[in-house]
Amino acid sequence: MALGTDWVLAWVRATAAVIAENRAELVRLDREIGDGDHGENLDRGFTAVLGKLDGLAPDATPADVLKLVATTLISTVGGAAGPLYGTAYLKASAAVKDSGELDPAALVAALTAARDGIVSRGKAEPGDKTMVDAWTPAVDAAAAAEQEGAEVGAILDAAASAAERGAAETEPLVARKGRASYLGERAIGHRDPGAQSSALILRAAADTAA
Amino acid sequence: MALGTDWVLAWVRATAAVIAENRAELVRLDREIGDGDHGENLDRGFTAVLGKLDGLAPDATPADVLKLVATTLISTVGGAAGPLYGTAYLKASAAVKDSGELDPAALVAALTAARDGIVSRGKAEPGDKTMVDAWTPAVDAAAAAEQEGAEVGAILDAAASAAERGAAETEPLVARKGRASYLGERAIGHRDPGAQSSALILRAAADTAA
Amino acid sequence: MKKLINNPRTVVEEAVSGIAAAHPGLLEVHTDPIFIVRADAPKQGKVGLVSGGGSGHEPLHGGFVGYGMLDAAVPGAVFTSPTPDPILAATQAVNGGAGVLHIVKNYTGDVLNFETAADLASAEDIEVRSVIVNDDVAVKDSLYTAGRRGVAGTVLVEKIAGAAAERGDDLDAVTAVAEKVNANVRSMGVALTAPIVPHAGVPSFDIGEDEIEIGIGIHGEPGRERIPMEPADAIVDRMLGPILEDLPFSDGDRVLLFVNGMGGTPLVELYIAFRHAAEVLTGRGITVDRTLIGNYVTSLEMQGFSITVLKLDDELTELWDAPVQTAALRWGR
Amino acid sequence: MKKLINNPRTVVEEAVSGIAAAHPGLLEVHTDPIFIVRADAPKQGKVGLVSGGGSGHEPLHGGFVGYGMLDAAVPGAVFTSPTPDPILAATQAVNGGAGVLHIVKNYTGDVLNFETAADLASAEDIEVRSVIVNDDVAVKDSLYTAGRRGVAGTVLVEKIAGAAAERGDDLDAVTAVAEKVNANVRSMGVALTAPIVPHAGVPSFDIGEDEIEIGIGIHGEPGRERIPMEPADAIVDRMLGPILEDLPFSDGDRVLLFVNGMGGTPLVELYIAFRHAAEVLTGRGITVDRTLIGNYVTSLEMQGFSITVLKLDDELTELWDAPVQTAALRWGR
Ligand SMILES: Nc1ncnc2c1ncn2[C@@H]1O[C@H](COP(=O)(O)OP(=O)(O)O)[C@@H](O)[C@H]1O
Ligand SMILES: Nc1ncnc2c1ncn2[C@@H]1O[C@H](COP(=O)(O)OP(=O)(O)O)[C@@H](O)[C@H]1O
Ligand SMILES: [Mg+2]
Ligand SMILES: [Mg+2]
Ligand SMILES: [Mg+2]
Ligand SMILES: [Mg+2]
Repeated sequence: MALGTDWVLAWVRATAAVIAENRAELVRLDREIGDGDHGENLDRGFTAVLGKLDGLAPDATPADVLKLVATTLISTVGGAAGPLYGTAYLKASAAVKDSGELDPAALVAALTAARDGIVSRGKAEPGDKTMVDAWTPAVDAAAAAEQEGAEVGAILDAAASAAERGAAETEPLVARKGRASYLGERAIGHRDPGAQSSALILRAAADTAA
Repeated sequence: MALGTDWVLAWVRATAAVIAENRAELVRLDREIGDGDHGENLDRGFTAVLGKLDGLAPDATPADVLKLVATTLISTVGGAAGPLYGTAYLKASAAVKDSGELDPAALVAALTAARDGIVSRGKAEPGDKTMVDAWTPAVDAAAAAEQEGAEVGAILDAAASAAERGAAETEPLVARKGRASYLGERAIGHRDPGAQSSALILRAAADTAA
Repeated sequence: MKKLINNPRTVVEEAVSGIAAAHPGLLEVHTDPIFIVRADAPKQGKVGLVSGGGSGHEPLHGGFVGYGMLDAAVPGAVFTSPTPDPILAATQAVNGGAGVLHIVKNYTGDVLNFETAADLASAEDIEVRSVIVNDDVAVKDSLYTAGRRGVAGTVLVEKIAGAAAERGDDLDAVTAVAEKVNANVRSMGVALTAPIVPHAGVPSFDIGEDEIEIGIGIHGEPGRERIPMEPADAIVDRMLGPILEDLPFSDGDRVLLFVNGMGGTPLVELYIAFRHAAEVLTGRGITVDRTLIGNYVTSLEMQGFSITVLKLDDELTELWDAPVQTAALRWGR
Repeated sequence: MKKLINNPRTVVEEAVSGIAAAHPGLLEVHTDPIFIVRADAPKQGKVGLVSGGGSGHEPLHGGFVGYGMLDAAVPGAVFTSPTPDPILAATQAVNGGAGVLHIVKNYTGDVLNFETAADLASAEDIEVRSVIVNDDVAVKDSLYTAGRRGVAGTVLVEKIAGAAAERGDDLDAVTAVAEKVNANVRSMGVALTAPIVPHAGVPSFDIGEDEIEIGIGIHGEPGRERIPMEPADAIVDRMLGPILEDLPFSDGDRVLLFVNGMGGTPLVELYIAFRHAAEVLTGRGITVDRTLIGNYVTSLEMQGFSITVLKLDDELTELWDAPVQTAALRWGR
């Protein structure tokens, strides 16, 4: 089985819904170790994305949708997360630009490209208490599942579960990138908001592919 | 019996003590219908007065002491109460400038001059919810007592009791002078801080003459 | 109470020493008694301008001492008008032989203390005039009260009279200009929170999380009414109503619109209020010809703002535009 | 939360329209995308200066648009760096053929968004340089963090680089001056209370009635340490220590001392802090040669302040003194 444009659209819609639902929670997490805008910024961005989906051409490819998400997030989110997520979707789009449908390999390529995009822009390493701590285990889990011959649904589920664990595992960490890095030891005990939103986005991907 | 310089000094010292004791209460009253500085201002003023008493000549007359209080209050209290009380003590001093001791007539003359000074500076009428509402009944009661042949102690006691009643009777009034006048009906139910401090000053006079 | 102070009793003394340190060359500070004076005072032949009042309203008045505005400012204790001594000393210090104008906000304490100082100065043959600023339309029934208060309009009186004095107008003319500004300026304020006077240590009034006080004074004295919180535009409408009716301002007028922060309201919010105030005036055919926005007449950390509208003519406009060089208002040099 | 706003979602849009109404002739406001630009932009042959960042820090940056300072300012959502689109549009609008300098405060979001905008502008053959301001000594171990933040020192970079651009320096020279200021300026802040972001509706952090946060950022990000409240002088000592050690500043240096209010602290308190800061510097043999005091880089209604010290030489002093005409900083014209 492979995932087409319909799935990408469904995923983006589900993401917008889950971000809206978790807006206050993401603000709360960012308030604790950042500046309290992460949920607001992403909600503004994905709301703008929803408003643009109707303008897509009927024959839009998965890459087209991902690119629209990328440019819309870049021009509406701001802050650190705007360029980081924007780059992630942009690189994912580029990675699958020739695929009408995403088979397991394309899916893993897209996830890997997204993660690499975030790392190349933000220069964070695993353990720095950023969204990379959700994306890296997610990509690893997705790649492993694909190696084992899993279907797209299972691959995304593996990625989402790993991202959720990764997000939870940011709690004991001291941050070394982003605003939370100014806190030193005081960041300990708080979950990174970007890692949490990343886990939500990947869970939406798995849910819509199930 | 007549009251000499010793009494004036004792009265001034007792006034400083009672104002210091009631500083917070006068601030509270002024906070309710004014700007919350009345107790602080008077305390600063009478503390300054205390510091100057030692500089008085050994043969200072009651008028000399009253004048020292006047000029010190004028130059240290500020606000509305500074010039009003300053004028009161200044006029009282002028009224007794030839008396080595204050007999009942001189005492009533001093109180009357003080009240008239306040009225001439502040233009308040009885019922305007100001210190005049303590001073006018006080002067009337003192004059009546003197007419009936009372001694200085009884005269001052009559004045203090009338001032206390007058202060209490400002509570139901709407203010027409001073900062409380901006409140309109909302001043009702609050005692005027200047009337209250006037009552304290006159009670100190009675106590030290008893 | 959490305040950036050392001791409630030394607030004014330490602050004026900070004013001296922050603005050398522009002004000097005398400490016994306390007043702030232009570095080049007295200017021979120029009318001297002195204002003053309780502290806690900074930059009023010390921030307006300098070329083209005040010659001296006399800060009293926090929210307490100064005593006559420093007013007299300031009057003497700025007397350049052409007389001195006292710019006094209409509060009983300010009026009485400036009155005494003026009497004492006259006794020394210094010619003193006074203008009593009373621009606050929030005070109703002013016949039955201490009268309208002097609030943010005071800045405009000080600027414009200062320019008249700087160009060489004599005492009568400077006084007349000051009175003209006062006659043509109207203000009204609102508070969202209360200020905390250092020695009191508690807010000057209690106000609920959903209430605002319309028509507030600048010392925490209450205003016209306590109402539930409203959107910014509705509050601006409420304030402009009485202001515009009072003079009245009418179609075809040119005005200076001044939105003044009371201290604790973020500038970004003042701009939101300014935007709507300008819209309303324009909608009534009134031209917003000059503008001022910022924290100029404050009430410690109180959140809130006031709107001031001054009807302009050519003379007032020219004097407003004239160069000024003070800590808080500066242009043209 | 009680705020003078109409709707948390329209704060920035309404505020910039207020900025336009309040400062006509000086600047213009574009609304789609939102940026603020000098009325006379682009100036042919002059290097264009663009800065920007989250809103809520007013007058930064829009208040510094005008002659001798910024050519454009790009306000993001409250406490959120702007996206590349308006930065690009502002860059295009001020490009007078001599290139554009981006003045960026060191936050991941600001850096990334300005970076993207610069890439896009370069693709259109506009020469763009960037200077990253990172004056905040409160950030320890900056190798292991996102690095030092850009705080109040940004105003000094903007003023001095703006003067260099105005006198006709080329892009390399203006960039070099901006970097020189950044290399010689150090800041540190303290908070007594927390700001409230409109859309969040609750304070950005919890802080007790007896606590202060030393080394606070300007978005409510926490600082070095939470300590019990202290007298003003002790707080100033705590802040000056790391500032003076860092460059280091030493005996014989001439400096600009800048005490910046974070929004909610009364000016009278800032002067108290200024007084002691000047005393400490003087006591160390450092000459306070230029001064600035006021609310220039704020954090909404947060109570607190920062101290900034810039080591001066003749060039920086001359550029500081050069005429400037903006909404928030003005002299010499
Ligand atoms: N250098 C970085 N690399 C990867 N992710 C980062 C980096 N800096 C910040 N982040 C992520 O961005 C999130 C914060 O996003 P957001 O609140 O929208 O931006 P801002 O910090 O500008 O307010 C953090 O929780 C973190 O996951
Ligand atoms: N015009 C007046 N005549 C008489 N007393 C007045 C007048 N105005 C004010 N007062 C008195 O002064 C008191 C307030 O004094 P104070 O708080 O020291 O001055 P301020 O109002 O300047 O803060 C009032 O309670 C009232 O008794
Ligand atoms: Mg954030
Ligand atoms: Mg009072
Ligand atoms: Mg008072
Ligand atoms: Mg942010």
